Amino acid sequence: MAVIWQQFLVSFQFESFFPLLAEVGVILTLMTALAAWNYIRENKFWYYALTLVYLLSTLVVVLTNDWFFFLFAWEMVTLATTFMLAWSDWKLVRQYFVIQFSGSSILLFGALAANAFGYTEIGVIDSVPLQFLLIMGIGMKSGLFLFHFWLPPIHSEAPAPVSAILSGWVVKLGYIFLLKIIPMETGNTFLFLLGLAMIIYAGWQALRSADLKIMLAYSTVSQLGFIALAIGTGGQYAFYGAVLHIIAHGFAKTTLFISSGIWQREYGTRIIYDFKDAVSRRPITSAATILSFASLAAVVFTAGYNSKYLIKSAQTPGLLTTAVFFLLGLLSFLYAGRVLYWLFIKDQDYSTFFADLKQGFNHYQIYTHDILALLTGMLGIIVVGFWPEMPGEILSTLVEKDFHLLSGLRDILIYLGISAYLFYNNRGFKVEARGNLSLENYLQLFLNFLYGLSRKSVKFDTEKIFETFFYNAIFNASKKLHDFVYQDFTMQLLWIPIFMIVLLLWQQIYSYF
Amino acid sequence: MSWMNIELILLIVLPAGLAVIMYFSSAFNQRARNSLAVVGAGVELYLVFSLFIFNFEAVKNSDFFLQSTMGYSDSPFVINFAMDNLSLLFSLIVTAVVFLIVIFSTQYIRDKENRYFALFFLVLASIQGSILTADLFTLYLFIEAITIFTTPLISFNKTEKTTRAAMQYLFYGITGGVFFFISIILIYFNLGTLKMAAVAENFGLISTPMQLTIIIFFLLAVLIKLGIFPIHFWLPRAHSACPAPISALLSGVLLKVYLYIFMRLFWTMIAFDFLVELHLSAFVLDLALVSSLIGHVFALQADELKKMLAYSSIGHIGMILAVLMLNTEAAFYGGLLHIIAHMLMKSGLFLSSGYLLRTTLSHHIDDLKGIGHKNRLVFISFIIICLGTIGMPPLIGFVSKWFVLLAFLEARHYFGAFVVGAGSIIALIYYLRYISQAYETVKTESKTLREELISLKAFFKSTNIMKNVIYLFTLLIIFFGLSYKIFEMPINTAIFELLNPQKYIELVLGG
Amino acid sequence: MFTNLVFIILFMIGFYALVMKTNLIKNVIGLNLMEAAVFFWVISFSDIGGEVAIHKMGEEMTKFNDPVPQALTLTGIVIGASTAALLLTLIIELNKFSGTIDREKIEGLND
Amino acid sequence: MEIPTETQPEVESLNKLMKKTLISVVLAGVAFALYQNFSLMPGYEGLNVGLSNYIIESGLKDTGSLNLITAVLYDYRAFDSLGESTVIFGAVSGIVLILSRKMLPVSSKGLSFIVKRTLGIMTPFIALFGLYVITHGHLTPGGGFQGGVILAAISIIFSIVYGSAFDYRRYSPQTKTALETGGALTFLGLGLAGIFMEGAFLHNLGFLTAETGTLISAGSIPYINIGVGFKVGAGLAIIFYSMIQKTFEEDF
Repeated sequence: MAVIWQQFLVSFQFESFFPLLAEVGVILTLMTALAAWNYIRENKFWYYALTLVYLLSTLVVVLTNDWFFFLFAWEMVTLATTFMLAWSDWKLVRQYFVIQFSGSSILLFGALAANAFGYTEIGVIDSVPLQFLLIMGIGMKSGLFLFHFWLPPIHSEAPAPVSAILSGWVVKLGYIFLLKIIPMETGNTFLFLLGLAMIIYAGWQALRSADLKIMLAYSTVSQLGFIALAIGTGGQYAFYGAVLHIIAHGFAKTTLFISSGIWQREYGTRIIYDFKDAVSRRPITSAATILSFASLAAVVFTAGYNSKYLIKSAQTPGLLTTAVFFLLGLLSFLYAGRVLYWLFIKDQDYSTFFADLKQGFNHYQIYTHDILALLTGMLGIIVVGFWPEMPGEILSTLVEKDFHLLSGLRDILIYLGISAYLFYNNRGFKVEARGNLSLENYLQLFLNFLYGLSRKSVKFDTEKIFETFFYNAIFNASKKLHDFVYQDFTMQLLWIPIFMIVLLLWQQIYSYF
Repeated sequence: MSWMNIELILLIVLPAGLAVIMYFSSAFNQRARNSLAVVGAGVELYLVFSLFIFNFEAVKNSDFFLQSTMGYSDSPFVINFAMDNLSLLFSLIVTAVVFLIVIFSTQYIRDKENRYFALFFLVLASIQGSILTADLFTLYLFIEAITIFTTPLISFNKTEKTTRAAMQYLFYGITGGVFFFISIILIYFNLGTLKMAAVAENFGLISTPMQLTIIIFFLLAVLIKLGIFPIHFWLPRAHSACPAPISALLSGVLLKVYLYIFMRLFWTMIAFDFLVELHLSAFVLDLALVSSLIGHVFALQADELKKMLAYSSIGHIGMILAVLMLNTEAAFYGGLLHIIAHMLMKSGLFLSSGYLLRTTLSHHIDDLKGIGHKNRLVFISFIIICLGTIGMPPLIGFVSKWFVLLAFLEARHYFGAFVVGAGSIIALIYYLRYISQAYETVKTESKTLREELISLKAFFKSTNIMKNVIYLFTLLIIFFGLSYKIFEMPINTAIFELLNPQKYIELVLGG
Repeated sequence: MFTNLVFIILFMIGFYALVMKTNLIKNVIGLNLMEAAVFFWVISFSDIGGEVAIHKMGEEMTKFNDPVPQALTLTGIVIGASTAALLLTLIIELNKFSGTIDREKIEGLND
Repeated sequence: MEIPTETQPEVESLNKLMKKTLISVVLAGVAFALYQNFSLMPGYEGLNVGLSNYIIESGLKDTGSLNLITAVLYDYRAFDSLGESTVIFGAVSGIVLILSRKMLPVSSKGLSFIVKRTLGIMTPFIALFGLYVITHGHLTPGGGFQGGVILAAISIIFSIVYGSAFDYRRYSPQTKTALETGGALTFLGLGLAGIFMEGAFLHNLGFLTAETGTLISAGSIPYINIGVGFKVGAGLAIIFYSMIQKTFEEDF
């Protein structure tokens, strides 16, 4: 016992930027804990117990360099967050658990393979196939492209503080792991391409969603794409950019999800077209929302600008790079700006603004805990935005880095112009709110597609489609196999002599092969 | 002469004598009979444990060896009992789990207890005998005895289903026994001895085709008893038909005893090199892996809770057998650890399923609706143990599966690693099916979780004994999961025993 | 070799009755026939043309048949008898439930 | 898709034929494989191998039993025999467990008067023969198991000739159970006595040995024989009577 404890303590690694990331993780968890104080009404004790378990195990995941404790702690993270989903719906628990468990199985396999090939500690892995295996392993857990399908439904259906935890920090654990194993000098081209695909695809989806939480979930995937791209690029500044972006996006997305919970309680809806008088009802939440979206859209003097600038500057300079990054920035600006446009500008009446503000009418009570959480998030965004080198000695080289704030300002102004033009001419990209986004629906689409290949589409019972896929389909297959093996009793007994023949004549049979 | 190691005989004779007393205990009152049963099993546990404690230094240095000879110690064919580290490990864990099962069944079995306990203790005696014996024919006798004693226990509930299950169990069991007998007789005719150690010394003298025949009949016999794929048909029925403690005994304990016999036969008695030379080891390895996969797949479609658990036993046993067939030190470590883990987990699962199913109409999945709300804490224990079998971290199942996987990867056997991983995923799906069914209905608010936790204070209340045994299993699984290093020393010494059969042979023949 | 041949023929008849016949009693007979074949083989194989291994008072015997296989066979027979009795008991019980001893007509024997 | 009903029996019989062919082929294969393996068995050299030699040479001296098979069964490998009787004990209790009925068999018809009287004269002689086989197990062919079976046969003949109720009135099941357990406990007691007197479980008790060839020779072997004889006889009788029991619902 003592030995394993010692091993556990020794495995901690306080080098590089991981202590910084661990600190940020603690701050974010505290933010969600504050926000949950009034959001979670029943079984509060169990919620906070799970949060504690989650907090301790994330620290281990970030800091340890022992494969065993790493996987162990990550499973604990998964378990804790899985059961947190129970405050919303047990169905989510089931789905999330199945998905996370299949993800960790791949990861476990990858980790064992790495272990078997001589990487006894978590560290830089040079072998490209192993890198690929491990990227696939974290793919399901961290929502890499093509494995991200579960992320929007589950992150949007979860209770707001849990969404904040999941979207703000849990999905980033995979990228922190990648920071440890991908060599800084070379990067990984595959990861780069994945990241690019994620940014574009999920950004487009975020632009097309009317539901605030679904939009946030898609934007998470899109922003994770920047991190993947940065790690895939390789190079010192790209890695710094990735770290900074993990922090920046962590603060922004945690704040946004917490405030989305507040908006939901305030208006009773998540559709962004229905929000009226937002600023006068809840000024601080509005400010937090605006600031966080600004960070997502990489406005200067927010955290998001610095990180994205670092990522951009790490690329090989050229016209193509400039153009591509300009467009990527435009995409994030568009989807962030669109929400702000609908929330605060379009169809809003500011004529009685100050009177309303003074009167302070609001549907959902303003709690100090919530405000504290939001202020922490805003503080984080502003601090990282003004002093990217601030946190300790780790990123100290960034002091010398020139962030070209003026060109950033110029870009923002251009984006603002373009988006204003687009919004006013296209009625603010108003799209119909999609029906409930869920894994069942995906499954139905997929099955319809398969059926459509052969004949016309069939109506499925969407209620049961998830069960159908995960249970009945598999069960029927196994039932068929079972019925095939289980013929009548005669045949069952006949296996004994057949087995006997095979064994008795094994030498002859073996010599044939 | 051999007064010193009389414990070895006592370990076998004590439960047998207790069985005779139990048989005539219909005049006793409930309490006296139950306490007698618990005390008897406790004394058995104390005996084994004292052997472990008093010889701790010897066990640690891998020179622990006890031997008891019956009758003429100078004659070459006398029956003797021997205990080395491997037997000690198995004897210890088996007795400990059986002790808990006895406590559970004192409350669970409500009629014909005298016959039940008589047969139960006879099974215990035969298990101890087959673990301790160093003589082939006595081993055969004990294996047959286990089959005969468990059959009436399987049909204990006396319905059509249980009778059918017991009948099939017996058909397969006897066939296996006949094969075992053939093998023993062939050995006797070739070598003129029945002592395992003497056989081990001279096995190379037999001609190769004869070796093959002997090994094959042993393999057939043991594989039938283990329920490996093409001849597994009896296992799910038998293990699901009987009362819960007997299911736990069969699935949790007996299958491991057969694994022990397998190890004794193919590592101590017949050196494993013979299996490799005859190309049989690879065949058995692949067969066990296929069996493991198929066991898990069949568990998916099982609509009865206990049948599902029985099928998952097939999966786990196949995996353990496969990993043992790798014949490396890491493989033995993973295999033995998983034997211990699976023994605890499957016994716990069957016991808790027995507790849960007492109030339902049938064992069918449709009738399990809402049992999670009715028996909250018990069902939570059930879920925890399920997670253990799947391989969730803080539990012992994870640790053992981890070492099994490591062993497969170290041997570069990727199919095995795949089967272990796939088995976990499939297990997750079939356990979730039952768990979600258990929470299907809207909960009826009777007791809050806090109240139930407070009621844990009444731990030693006799009304709670069944629940407490289940909680104890859960706690053990969590505890050993965190501190699996406890088993490191006993397992390593047992591995030493497996890899150096020469020591056993010399000590048996020399003493 | 004649002994082997007889053993295998008996064993196979037993096996055939066990696997092919649907009457459960015949299956038990088949199983016992298998056992009997093995016992027959053991006894006849260990027969080297000597006397039964019983000393006669006042006579000096030199050539005995090996008594150990006989003793082992005796044990085997007793176990076989116990198992056969148990099986027959179960068949009686099954007959009470389903009214037949034809295993094709007993439902649920196959799943 | 539906198969016409007329062809169904044909299909079924065809299936059956296929199955039969398959089984025959498989069994022929097993026979072939077995023959191939067993024909390679070397001839049995018998007495030249160590173990048997020892019994022939010193069996009589060690145990004092003329019958060397009995010597092996009840002395050298007495533990096996103890296990065996435990197996019978377990099988009996299992069968009683499975077949326990409240009703006793009531059938007092039996066979004709002549058979009944004849059997009345015969019974003591059968019992005598059984007891002889049991007690002379160490001197002549026979022993506890064989004699016990003869004793059980008396009980079975009674139920056939006098009707199944007869034997119950003479010897109640409790008596038989007591006899059976008494036999087992005799065996166990002699084994434990071996520990205390000679230092090993089931060791032959030397002080009981008289001159070789007499009835009271061979140490504890005759006593074990008696115990086993009663045990087996009572056990088999219990099994038989459990099997012929019927309930009210069934006609008899």
